[in-house]
Amino acid sequence: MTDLELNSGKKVRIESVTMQGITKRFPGVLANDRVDFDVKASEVHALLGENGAGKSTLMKILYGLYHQDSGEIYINDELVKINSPTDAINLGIGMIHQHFMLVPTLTVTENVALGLPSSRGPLTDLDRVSKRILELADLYGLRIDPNAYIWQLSVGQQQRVEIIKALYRGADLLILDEPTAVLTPQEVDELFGIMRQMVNDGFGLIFISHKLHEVIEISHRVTVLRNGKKVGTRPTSEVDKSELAKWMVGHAIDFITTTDQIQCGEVRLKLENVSCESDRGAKGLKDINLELCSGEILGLAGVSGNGQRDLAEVIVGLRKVSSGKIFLEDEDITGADVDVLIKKMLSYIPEERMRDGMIKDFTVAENLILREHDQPKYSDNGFLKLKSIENHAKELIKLFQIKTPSHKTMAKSLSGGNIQKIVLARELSRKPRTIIAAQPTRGLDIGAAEYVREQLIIQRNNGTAVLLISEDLDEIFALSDRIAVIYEGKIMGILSREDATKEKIGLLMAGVLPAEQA
Amino acid sequence: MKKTKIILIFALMLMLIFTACAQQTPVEEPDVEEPSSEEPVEEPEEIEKLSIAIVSPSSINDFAFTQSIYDAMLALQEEYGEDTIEFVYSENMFIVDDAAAAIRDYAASGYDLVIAHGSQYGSSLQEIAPDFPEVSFAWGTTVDTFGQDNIFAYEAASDEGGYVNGVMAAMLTESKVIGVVGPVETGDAKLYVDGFVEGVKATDPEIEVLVTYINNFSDVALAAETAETQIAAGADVMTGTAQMVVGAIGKIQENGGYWFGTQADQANFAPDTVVASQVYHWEVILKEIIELRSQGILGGRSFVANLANGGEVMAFNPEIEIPDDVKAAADQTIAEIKAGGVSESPEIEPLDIAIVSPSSINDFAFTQSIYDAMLALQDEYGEDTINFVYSENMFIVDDAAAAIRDYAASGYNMVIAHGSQYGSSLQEIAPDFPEVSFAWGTTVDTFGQDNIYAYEAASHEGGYVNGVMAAMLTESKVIGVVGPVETGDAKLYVDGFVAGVKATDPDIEVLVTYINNFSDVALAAETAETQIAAGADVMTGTAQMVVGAIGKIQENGGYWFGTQADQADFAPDTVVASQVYHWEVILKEMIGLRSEGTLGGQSFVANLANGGQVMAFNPNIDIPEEVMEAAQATIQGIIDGTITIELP
Amino acid sequence: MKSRLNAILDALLPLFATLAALLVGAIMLIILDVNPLVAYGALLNGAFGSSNALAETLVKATPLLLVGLGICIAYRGNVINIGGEGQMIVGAIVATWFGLRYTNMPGWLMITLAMMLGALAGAVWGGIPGVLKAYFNVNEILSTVMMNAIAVQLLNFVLTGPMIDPIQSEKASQIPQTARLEEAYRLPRLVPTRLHLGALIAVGLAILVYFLLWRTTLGYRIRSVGQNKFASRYAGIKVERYIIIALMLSGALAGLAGVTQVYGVNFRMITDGSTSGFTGRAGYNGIVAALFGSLHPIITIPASILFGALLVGANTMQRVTQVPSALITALNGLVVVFVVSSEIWRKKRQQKRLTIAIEDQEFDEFSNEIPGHSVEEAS
Amino acid sequence: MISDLFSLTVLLGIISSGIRLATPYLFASIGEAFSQRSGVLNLGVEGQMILGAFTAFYVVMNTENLLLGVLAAMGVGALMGLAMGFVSITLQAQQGISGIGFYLFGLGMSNLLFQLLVGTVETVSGFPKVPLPILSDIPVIGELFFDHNILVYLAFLIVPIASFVLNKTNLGLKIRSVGENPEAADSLGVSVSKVRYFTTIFGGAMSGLSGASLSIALLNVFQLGMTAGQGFIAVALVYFGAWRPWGVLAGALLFSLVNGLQLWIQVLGINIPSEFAVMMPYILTIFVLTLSRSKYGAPSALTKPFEREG
Repeated sequence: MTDLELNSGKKVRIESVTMQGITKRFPGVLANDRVDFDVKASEVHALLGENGAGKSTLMKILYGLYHQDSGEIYINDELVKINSPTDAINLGIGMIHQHFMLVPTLTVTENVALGLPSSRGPLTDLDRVSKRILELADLYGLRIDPNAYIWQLSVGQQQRVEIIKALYRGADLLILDEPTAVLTPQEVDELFGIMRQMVNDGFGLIFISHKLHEVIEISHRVTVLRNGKKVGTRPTSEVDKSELAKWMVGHAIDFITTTDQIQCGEVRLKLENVSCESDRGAKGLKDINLELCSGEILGLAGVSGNGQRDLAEVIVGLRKVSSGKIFLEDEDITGADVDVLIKKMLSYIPEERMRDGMIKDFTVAENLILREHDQPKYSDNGFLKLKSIENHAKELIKLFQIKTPSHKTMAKSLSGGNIQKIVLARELSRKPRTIIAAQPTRGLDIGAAEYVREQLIIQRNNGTAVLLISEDLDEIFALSDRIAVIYEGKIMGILSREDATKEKIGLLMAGVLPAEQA
Repeated sequence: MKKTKIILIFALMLMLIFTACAQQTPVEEPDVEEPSSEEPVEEPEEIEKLSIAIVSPSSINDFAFTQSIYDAMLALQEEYGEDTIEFVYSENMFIVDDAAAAIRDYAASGYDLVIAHGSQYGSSLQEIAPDFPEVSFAWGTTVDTFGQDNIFAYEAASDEGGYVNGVMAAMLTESKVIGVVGPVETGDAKLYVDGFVEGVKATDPEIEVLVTYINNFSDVALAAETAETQIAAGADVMTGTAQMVVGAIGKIQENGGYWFGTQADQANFAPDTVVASQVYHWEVILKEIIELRSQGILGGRSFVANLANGGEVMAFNPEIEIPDDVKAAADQTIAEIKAGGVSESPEIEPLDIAIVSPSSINDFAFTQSIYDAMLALQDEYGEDTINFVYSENMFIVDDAAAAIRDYAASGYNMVIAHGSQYGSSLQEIAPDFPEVSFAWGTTVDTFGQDNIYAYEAASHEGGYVNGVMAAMLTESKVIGVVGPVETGDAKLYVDGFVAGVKATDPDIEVLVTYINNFSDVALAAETAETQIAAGADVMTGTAQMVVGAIGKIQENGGYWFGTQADQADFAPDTVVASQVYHWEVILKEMIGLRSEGTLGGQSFVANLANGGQVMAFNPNIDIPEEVMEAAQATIQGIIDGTITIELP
Repeated sequence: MKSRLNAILDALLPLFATLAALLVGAIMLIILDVNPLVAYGALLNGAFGSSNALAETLVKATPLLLVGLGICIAYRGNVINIGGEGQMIVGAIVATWFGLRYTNMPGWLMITLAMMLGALAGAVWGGIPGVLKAYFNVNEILSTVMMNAIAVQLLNFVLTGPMIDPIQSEKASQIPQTARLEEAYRLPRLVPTRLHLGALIAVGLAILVYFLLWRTTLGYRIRSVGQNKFASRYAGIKVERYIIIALMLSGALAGLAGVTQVYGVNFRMITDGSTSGFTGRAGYNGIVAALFGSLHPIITIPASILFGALLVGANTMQRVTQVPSALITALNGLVVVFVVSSEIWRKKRQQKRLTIAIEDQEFDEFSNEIPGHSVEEAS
Repeated sequence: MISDLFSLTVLLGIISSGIRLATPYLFASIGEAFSQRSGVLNLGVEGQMILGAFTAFYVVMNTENLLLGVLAAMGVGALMGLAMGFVSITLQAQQGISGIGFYLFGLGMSNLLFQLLVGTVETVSGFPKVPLPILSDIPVIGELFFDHNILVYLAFLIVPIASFVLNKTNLGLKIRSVGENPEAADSLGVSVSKVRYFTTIFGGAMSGLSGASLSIALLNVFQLGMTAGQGFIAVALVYFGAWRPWGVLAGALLFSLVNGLQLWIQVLGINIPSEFAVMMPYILTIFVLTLSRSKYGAPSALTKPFEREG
């Protein structure tokens, strides 16, 4: 048996991987239904599909984290059995998970060395590992400090650690599970550069995404999954965006943008020379001055980790201001508590919704009143009004099309997209006067993302002030009336949409001021 | 060794349970409850003709074990007639395999009853008996019928005759040294010797009893040699068991001493030497067996030959003139044994006593003291009279209350609440059970209720004595005290101790540390270390965690004074003296009152004067004479009231 | 129908686990030469065999339930309160002091005030670890363990000194106990046994705690803080405050348990120098009872009774069979281990039911929304 | 009187008390630190300790072989650890509570076996003091630090070893990662349950050793319930030490030194009620931790069972 040879550690370079008729059933859910998929050396094969389409499941089977109920996997046309990640690693398969599989309290080197035999027997050989990391980093342009702790790294850097981990283990087939979902445009470009170089070196890459333009940009072939079934496989050169979208969603989609220009109203939110400290060595904010008017969407562009999060938190009262003043509707709210600001109809869609925006072990209904649970509408002298909470939930479930068995279901048992919908439904349904929306479409599939954008535009048209923090420049350009750029905690400039070009914004995001641009 | 045994027994028990489960289901157990001796059989009843076979390990005229069964057969024949009782025997069957073959052979050839007269034959019998369901087997000397309904078991309470012999021997010896020659320390022989020794000691504890087991049943020369040795060591009266003792009898005869026999009447052998013999009359047992058989019961019961049922008889040698007082004592002892107790204690009704106590019965301290007292009571009155149960580790007052109530409700005559914290509960419970006596310790409060006794120990008295001795023994003039929580009995003892020290030498520094914990042995040890570092060379302490402290003072070569239990066993080279509680003294008073109809309402104090507290001096330690004298003087002073203890 | 059966099976799970543990215990009993049937018969009889036995079981269950309710609250707030023993003690000390200090009050008034004071004292004792955790990041397991040790020394101190029964202080033996509360101050008995009003109060509080946790904003916030600190802060909840409140409520209920032990059972405080002499280990056993009850205040009621029955019955068993009490302790340990271990079956089945429920729902929706498979053919 | 506290004798006395008292804590806490670093909270330390103490005592009493006693105690502790591991890793039971169960079981069993097999309190000859050559001749310090029995040295030696294992070996790397992010470790082929089984078994063995250090090295005696809650303190010290061996050492020494101090306070007759003296180590431990504001958090996956989905 050749698979014996493969499993016994005799490394064969992967020329092709073929998955045939893969079926995987979870209790009650058919996650993969007779899916065929293959990838060859020196190509990027994109796996496209909406959330819950079965992309990740299929790849976890390939990586040995799940076991298929039926179906076979062949490497170089030989049948293999992959029972665990160890098997996959030994076969030369590496996986970059959507949620990084890194131990935050360990260094880069330690994370890479974890689980590997050491040349020094029971002792770690971290020096050797870190030397090799630097070699690999050099080879593929993955700049990284081997001695840094993971928690000190940006998301993009963490992803590089993940790639290095796979490369270090001698992977020549790499599965990238939604690698761009958490990256800035620049980081995406960098990643694509790395991917291209790897393809040139003979790697096979599986690129999972639901972002059409990225798929078109990077992949050689694309396979679309929907509802656990394969819709089809095509060479990327033969398909276009709208066709793929139709495959994915099952019906055609119109991409929306704001076209009309609405007159700015009164100033809803004003920041005067606001500075703050940040967590764990990040930069914080320095002398931010910003005005947000009613009836406008102010897009805040910037590379991840340049203070966007701190800015949002300072405004909504989650972070202390070290100097400067913040006014909401002309009232000084510097240092005000979160609950006070909630009552002033300030809505906040946090960036990390799973962590900050909802409570997994609460029911859908309870999550839908998270920020308003003590408002008279839902509570009366400290007692919850269960009936009106229930009605509220039922209403929003219908309105925002949240897929849940009932309002009493625990949020944790819903899919990621639906959990996001709960947060959005809660924040947008309360007729806010000001909205801070941090990466509101991140992690959503096309349909849902368009829906959210639509909602933001409706809010703006109704006179709400919207601060849209996004690292997706397309989104910024599609929605914003004005665009501000943040870099290292400072506002580099604010441009109207007419004046803004991707080039100008891009340079500001890189920290280059207009004066220098010339 | 003992512990390994227990483990083995556990394993065995498990196996036994499984085998028992496997076997017991089909077999109907014969009803053992039926009284086996409804009436003494005077007139032999008419029975069917019976053929009996005996298999026994030694010779029928061994003057001992085998002869006893042979004689019994002759007696039976005499009673029922030779026509009715027909018997054969295989003697000297010391090889168990041969004996098994013999037993099987007899059974197969139609004998009605096969007597396997040797405890070593048991396992053979267990195999053979089921094959011959029509045949009765009898196995001696043991009590085990293997649950088979065609095996009878029989044994002798040879300790009874041994005791009688012992009493007489004690009175006859002039040298105060008695010799005993035994074969192997087991079974019937051990039982006899132990009973003998007990009888001697009960009569005169000063007498030295030399017991030698020669680990052999037949080496007459060795038995003779043993007797010589004992005689040389001063023995003038001797006894012994098994067939080889004839050698010993010869020697004591040569030396003009006395011999006490067992198993067979040995007077014929040495008429001028053998004073009395315990003789087995197995025919008493065999008659019962025969009768049962005639009723169709083939086995499944066990019998004990003893003085009361005539299976054992004391045969006094008429050739020897036994002094009247000796004879009288012997008769009295026999009568007492027959009546069911050798004790001189007053007759009391059987009592069910329950103890509830806060720590474990082997805590080496407070709870153990009451448990030991109960054992002493049982020893004295007999287990039939004093039946006791206990609930230990009742540190939760509430649980203790439940236990007390439960015992009272389930018919116990006396419930002892051995913990001062139980008082409050007792006060509530007692009125609900006016027929039950309660005892509450350690306190003096009966709550004015007439069914509560209160008892406490004047532990400051022993503390004071310890203190006096400690003050005299310390060289560094620093004494350490480790206490648990500053309250109750512990506080009383410590205060008494300090008073004793100060009364002897006011300059001595006494370091008292309460660690506020009853179980932290390590902290007690560390406290001791600290006090030793601060100069203490003599220490005391109370409660169970002090074992840690004792270890430390021992390491440092100092002295320790104990309380609550005799701690000398624990550190023989360190513990000078211990104050020991003898609650049985108090309990006996209560029991006595109860038998007179007084159920409570009195309080008692165990103290040095009434023997409820005893100072146990460690014989292993050479206590300087002046210290010993001071201690005795102090005890005397406390008892007669010339010393009063000033407590803070 | 099926879901009800499932619910019943879930509720009986601890019972099955207990039986399994007793089965292991049977082997030990056999080794000790005790007939397990006789022993367990005695256990059952001791726990439920008569009205008195039943009453004892309920008396035992009362502090377990009260402490357990506190554990339910603390656990929902994601704080682990191992300090029930200490909180019971200080609650009882304060309430007892009050009851002895002020005489000639109407009974109901004194009982009410004493309970409030005891609860308050427990709340303070629980609040200290709360403050330390919320503002100084001191782990509450460490601080509550330490607070227990401090409380017991406090108990030893007051019962041998300031609060000792005046009668005792004059005697040489000096039993460390307070004077008895006057007759009028005692919790009324429900039936002619030791069963007192405290049991009813505890059940009432269980319902109250249920309402508190799921029907009030306070409960909502405690649960929110317990589940997700970040989201709670985002929801405008002052996380530190609710950590403290959760521990204080937990402490208050434990304090109350201490009060009922004094006012309902013993009418005075007595110590043997360790925590458990007064509390009867209820501070620890309450945690077990709460977990038997899946940290749900209502289910904690039968769970406390089950555990109380086990403790009471086991004592009876020891009395009847005369096995060493150490066996009982070991047996209790086995029961606890078996019951927590059995939880996995409940979890597994719940998971299964949940996914089935979602599947049904989702497939219905999908079949409505998705227009056939035409696209697939297009490729 | 208080000035007496600052004399050399007292100072030395406190330090030597501290060293001895810390010994059992060190063993048990280091073991517990390992199991907590891998994500398993074992509250059954007390039960493992006392059963270990009994086992060591019983074996030494019968065989007089000290090494065998130590090994047997560790074996029994390891067995308890294995059971704890099975319950909390394989059956995913609530760790805190199953720990309490194992505590009760250990307490009961040790008591039961003691009653059946030994019956009364006895001493054994345990590990003798081994003065270290040369070092023990140093005045003052020599006696203080280099004249103890071998288990005391071992307890202190184990701290750097444990620190080294955690930080410098593959095993340590696995333990740390499994306790922080078991999913990540799993994805790299590290068996989460194997690592956790290892640490709980190791932790149990160390608790057993801790018990042995009491019964055959420091005290040479077994008495019912003799661990007296030390197992729980040992768990608390792990939190104090922020899951780091050196931190555990600091906690154990602090607690034990203050305990030694309070004993001296009583011995010197400084006039405070003994109850308050006994409280001191507890209060001070909380106090120090309050002021020090540890920057380290608990292992993220502590008490959380791991199960790969699907």
